[in-house]
Amino acid sequence: MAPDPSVDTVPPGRRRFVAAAMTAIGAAIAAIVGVPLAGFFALPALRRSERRWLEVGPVADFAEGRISKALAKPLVGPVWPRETGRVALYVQNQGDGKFALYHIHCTHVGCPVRWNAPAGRFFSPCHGGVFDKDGRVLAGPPPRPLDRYEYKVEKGVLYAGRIFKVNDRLEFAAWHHA
Amino acid sequence: MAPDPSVDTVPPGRRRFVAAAMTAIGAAIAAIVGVPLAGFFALPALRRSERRWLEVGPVADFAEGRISKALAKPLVGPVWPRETGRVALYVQNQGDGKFALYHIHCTHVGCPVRWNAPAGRFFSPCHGGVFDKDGRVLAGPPPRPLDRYEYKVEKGVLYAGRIFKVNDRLEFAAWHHA
Amino acid sequence: MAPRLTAVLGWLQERLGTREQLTRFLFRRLPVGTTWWHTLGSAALFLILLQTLTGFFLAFYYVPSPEHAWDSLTYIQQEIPFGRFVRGLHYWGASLTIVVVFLHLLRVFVMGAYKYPRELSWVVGVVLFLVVMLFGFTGYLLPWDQKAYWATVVGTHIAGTAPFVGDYLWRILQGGVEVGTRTLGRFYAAHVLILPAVLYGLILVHVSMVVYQGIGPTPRGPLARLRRQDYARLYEESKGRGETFLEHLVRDAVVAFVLLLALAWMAATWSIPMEEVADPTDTQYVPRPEWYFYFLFELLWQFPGKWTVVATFWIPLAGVLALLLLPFYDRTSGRSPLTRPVASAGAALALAAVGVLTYQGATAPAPPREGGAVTQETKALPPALAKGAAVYEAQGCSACHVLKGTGTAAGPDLTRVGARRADAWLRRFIKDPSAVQSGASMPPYGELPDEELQALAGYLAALK
Amino acid sequence: MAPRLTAVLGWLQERLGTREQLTRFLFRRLPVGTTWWHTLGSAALFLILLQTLTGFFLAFYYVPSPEHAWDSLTYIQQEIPFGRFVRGLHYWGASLTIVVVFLHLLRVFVMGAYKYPRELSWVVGVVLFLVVMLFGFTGYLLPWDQKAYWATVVGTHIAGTAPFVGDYLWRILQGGVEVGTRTLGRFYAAHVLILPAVLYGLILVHVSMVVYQGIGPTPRGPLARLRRQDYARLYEESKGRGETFLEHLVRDAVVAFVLLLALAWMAATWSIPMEEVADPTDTQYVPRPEWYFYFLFELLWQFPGKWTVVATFWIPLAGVLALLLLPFYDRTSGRSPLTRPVASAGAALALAAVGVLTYQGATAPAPPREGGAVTQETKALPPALAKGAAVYEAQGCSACHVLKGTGTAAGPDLTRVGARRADAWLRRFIKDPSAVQSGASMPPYGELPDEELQALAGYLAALK
Repeated sequence: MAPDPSVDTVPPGRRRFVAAAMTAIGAAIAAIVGVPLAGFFALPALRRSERRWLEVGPVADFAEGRISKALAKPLVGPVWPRETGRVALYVQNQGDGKFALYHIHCTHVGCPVRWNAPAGRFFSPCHGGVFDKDGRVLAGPPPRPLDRYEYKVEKGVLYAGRIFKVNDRLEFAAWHHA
Repeated sequence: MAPDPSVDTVPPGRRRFVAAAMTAIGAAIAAIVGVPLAGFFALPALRRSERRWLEVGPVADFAEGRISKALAKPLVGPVWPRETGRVALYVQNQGDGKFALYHIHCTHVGCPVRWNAPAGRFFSPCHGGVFDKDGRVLAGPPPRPLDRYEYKVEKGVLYAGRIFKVNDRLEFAAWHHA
Repeated sequence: MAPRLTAVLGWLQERLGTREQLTRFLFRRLPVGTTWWHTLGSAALFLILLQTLTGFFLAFYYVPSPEHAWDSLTYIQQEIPFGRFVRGLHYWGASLTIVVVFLHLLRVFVMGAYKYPRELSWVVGVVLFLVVMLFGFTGYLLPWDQKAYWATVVGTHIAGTAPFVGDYLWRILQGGVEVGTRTLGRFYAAHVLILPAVLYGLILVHVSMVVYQGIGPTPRGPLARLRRQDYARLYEESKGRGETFLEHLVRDAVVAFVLLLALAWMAATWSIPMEEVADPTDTQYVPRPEWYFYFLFELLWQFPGKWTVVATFWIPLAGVLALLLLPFYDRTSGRSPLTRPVASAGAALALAAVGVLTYQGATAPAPPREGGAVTQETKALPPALAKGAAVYEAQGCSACHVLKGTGTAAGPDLTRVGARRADAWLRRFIKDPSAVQSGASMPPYGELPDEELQALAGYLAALK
Repeated sequence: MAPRLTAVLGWLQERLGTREQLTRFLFRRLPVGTTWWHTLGSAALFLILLQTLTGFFLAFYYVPSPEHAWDSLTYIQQEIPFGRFVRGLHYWGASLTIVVVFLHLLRVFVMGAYKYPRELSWVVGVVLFLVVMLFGFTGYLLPWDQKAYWATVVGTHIAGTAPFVGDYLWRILQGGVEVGTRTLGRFYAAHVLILPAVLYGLILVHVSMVVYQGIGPTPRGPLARLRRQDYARLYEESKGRGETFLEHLVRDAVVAFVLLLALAWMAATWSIPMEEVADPTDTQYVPRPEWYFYFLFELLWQFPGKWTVVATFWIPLAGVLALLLLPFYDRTSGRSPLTRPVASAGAALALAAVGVLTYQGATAPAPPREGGAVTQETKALPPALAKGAAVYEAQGCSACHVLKGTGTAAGPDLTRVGARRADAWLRRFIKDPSAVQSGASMPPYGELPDEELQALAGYLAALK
């Protein structure tokens, strides 16, 4: 029962056939199993339009010229988990029916930023990032201004949409996720 | 780098020492790890008095001489899972303030028994088990009468307690769990 | 070979002796007459790997708590791309794995491969078979639908009938005195952590033994009947004329591929039965186990009352021991099944018994309806018969009798009872069965009003 | 030996060659000078096995959903017997495993055991180290408390800064655009299924290599400096005079036992930090990573703005590659660290850098308080100074400055700023920093009312 040292006893032609057959079958199995599993794993994460409009609250709740933290109502879906979590955001009423809705995560590594009304600035508590009331970087390591939400006003109620990045001139730069 | 065939080259005395040391340390490790893990796994399952009195409902809801299905209120605890599940049971008002509270699981292999009022019998749908209104086996494979709950009446409300087994003369035979 | 590849292989060979390792594993010679039947082991391994893989992915979204288990599975099926397909692979794959593992065991039995020198391979293999059955038992609860919950209630009750330790076993399985949050947690941890660890550990041992000892040969020619002293020589001679494992691997790959195609087809086209979320307070539900436990469930009919433990414990125990110890009590030298008639006949008998019981389970009549439910068909009957049919339903007769394929087969089938029994006889029998037929197990219906009794007997007598 | 045992061993030997297997594994000879340092590998394995075991048991009760994760962990700690202890073993065991795996890596580096013929062992070992770190990263989220949630938000943000694939990586890690239900599901499945499968697969390879090639010798005597052609002969000579693995196993067992005692002591007496349940809407929380990721978190200070990716991606990538490829670019023949000064100095430098950063992380000042919070100490100040202190708090100065150990160290520590700067200078600086000091990174506070500015400057000038 000692191992039989018979490497190379398979004729090269047969060996090539075996290699080809195994490769073909292996590739077919990998494809049949791999494609659905990859989709199963990755597609829900990469889905574009999962988050529809979030109800932030009546416009009247946000005084002109001021910035305040708001909690958007969770979305209710037909199946589990049924409710999305509540979403916090900063709402700036810029007057004339214009708003800026800021994402609460610092653009550096995601620490929650705090709005400091007396100072008129957003502070990140992790690495000293400071943003002005329009979300521009004043100091510290953040690479870009605060991210923002699309918004719309319908029947006096403010809604938040997708998240986007802005550049240093506060112009639209990219969607927060591709 | 071929394996060195040096079995038995360790002197017997040294071998005995190694065996003794490994056994002692192994046993100590097994005890230090094993006892807490065994308790962690088994003790919650073997706990005696986890289920306290369940509120079944006002006595007035159960007409004398009749058998009806009742849902006991869940117990609320201080930590997760906070609520026990609802418990279904059959309540027989025997008159004179006496009750019999039957467990819904057939004593054969646990299928849910159905109370059939016109026939005055409990039927198990799995292997033809039939019980009379006092839970005695009339036909089929069940090895003993229907299990029962302890009960008490306080301020006109019926409560169900621990589950017990009865013998063929309907006397207490054993707790449903030791 | 490309010079670069040769260089890499040389580098590896110098450090790890890869050439010898490969020889020992991939280029080892197999005995002559290694057949397609010899692919069943690798097919089982392939299916187990596939179950592991699909299970890993399902675990990304599944939540093992009574509040969310059913919901999260619905979410997987309805919201996650390929969710139905991936769950289908895992669901149908479970049954297919049990079938293939069993066929593998059967192949080894038929070829006498459990004999010297492979006794331990057989023992480990039988344990692997039991572990695979435990995967079925634990996985079954996870959807937390009615079927899952009630089948588990029955399963833990059956475990609870074991002598002496039954009560402890019952509670430790459940994590308490009922099937609930802790049961689901336990079954999930067992299904995805404990059992896989045991399974792969044993597979490592099982496969290492096969690689070391070589595959069990087809019992033909000089290898059909063997004594120990000749074995090594004859086996080596046979290997000298056989093909290499690498060549056999093509067969393994083809079988794996065909199994996968079949499975993918099932997953894509068959729908998975999924019932309502578990309700422990429902007293109308009729539990049924998964098909691979039918034999146990049906066996219960044969052993009523105090004998239940024979069906739930002693027969299964005897079966497991008979399998486990087979190589130690079957001391015949024949490897071909015809040269060891006792073992073969015993196995055939056991197999037939399991087969018949499984068939009975698969073809059992539809469960009795809720007491008092009256069908369309009944409503169409003439008034006198309709009244009898209503009594039949109201008195729950279908709890013990089958009528036109519905009910429980504890007593006689009544579909054509009128052809056997007259109205008057039926009336007397229903009133007091044992007075008419000594030893009748039906309970008496003496309290039934005369009017209803007449209607019932008339209805039954008309069934021809 | 008892005759019965001898018979059993003989039976096994005839079938499976157990004698040779044992010789190859248990009685193999080790080179001379195999030390207590050589137990670190088996100590790591022991801790990994222990983590697996305690993890299996925690999985019986833990539920991986945002609604129940924190609750079920509280339940484990408060209601399950030995719950605190078992979780303690797993929690402190995680840190201990990382320490021991790292020390093992260090031992192998110092003894030059990554060199011929063990290059691949080293590569697999480095991957194992990374896998262990991933266990830390994924396990960290599971309690679903504030610390867990926010550290994971930071962790996925850091992964998201990777060039080209960052956005995809970020979303695939999270299972969507935020840390939520799917993130927890993924991290749990990775922690208990995917990573263990990878870990044990690699451990099998790693340990098989060690058994085949023998343990890396202490670089002393003829084995201190080696060329390939001499290696096999010298190593065999050394083994000829060394002890067997069985004897070394006693050392392994003692180390495992001592580690277990230490761990049991920690689990029994140290309490596990557990914060409130995760709240994604809390804007007052200050995230901090687990200690073994401090170096990365602190490194971020050095690379602000567009350079962030250097700290989050390029430096870690370079570090991993430097480790992985070490045996291929360090071509020196010396095994003793003194005979390969470049590698040793580089490693010492890297180690010092990681050590300093970890120390900085461990001794970082308390996080800034919520804007406007006024301490007891402030209230006790004379009115003029108290007003300045209130302005300091209201304006959120502690977001960038440390004062008496509280705040963020982005700007200078102000605890004794009055000793360095006068009132007037401070007033001018706060109003417009870059006008006073070119290149000052502090944003100007020109809009601050004069009265408040004076109070603030006065308060700061009094800090001596």
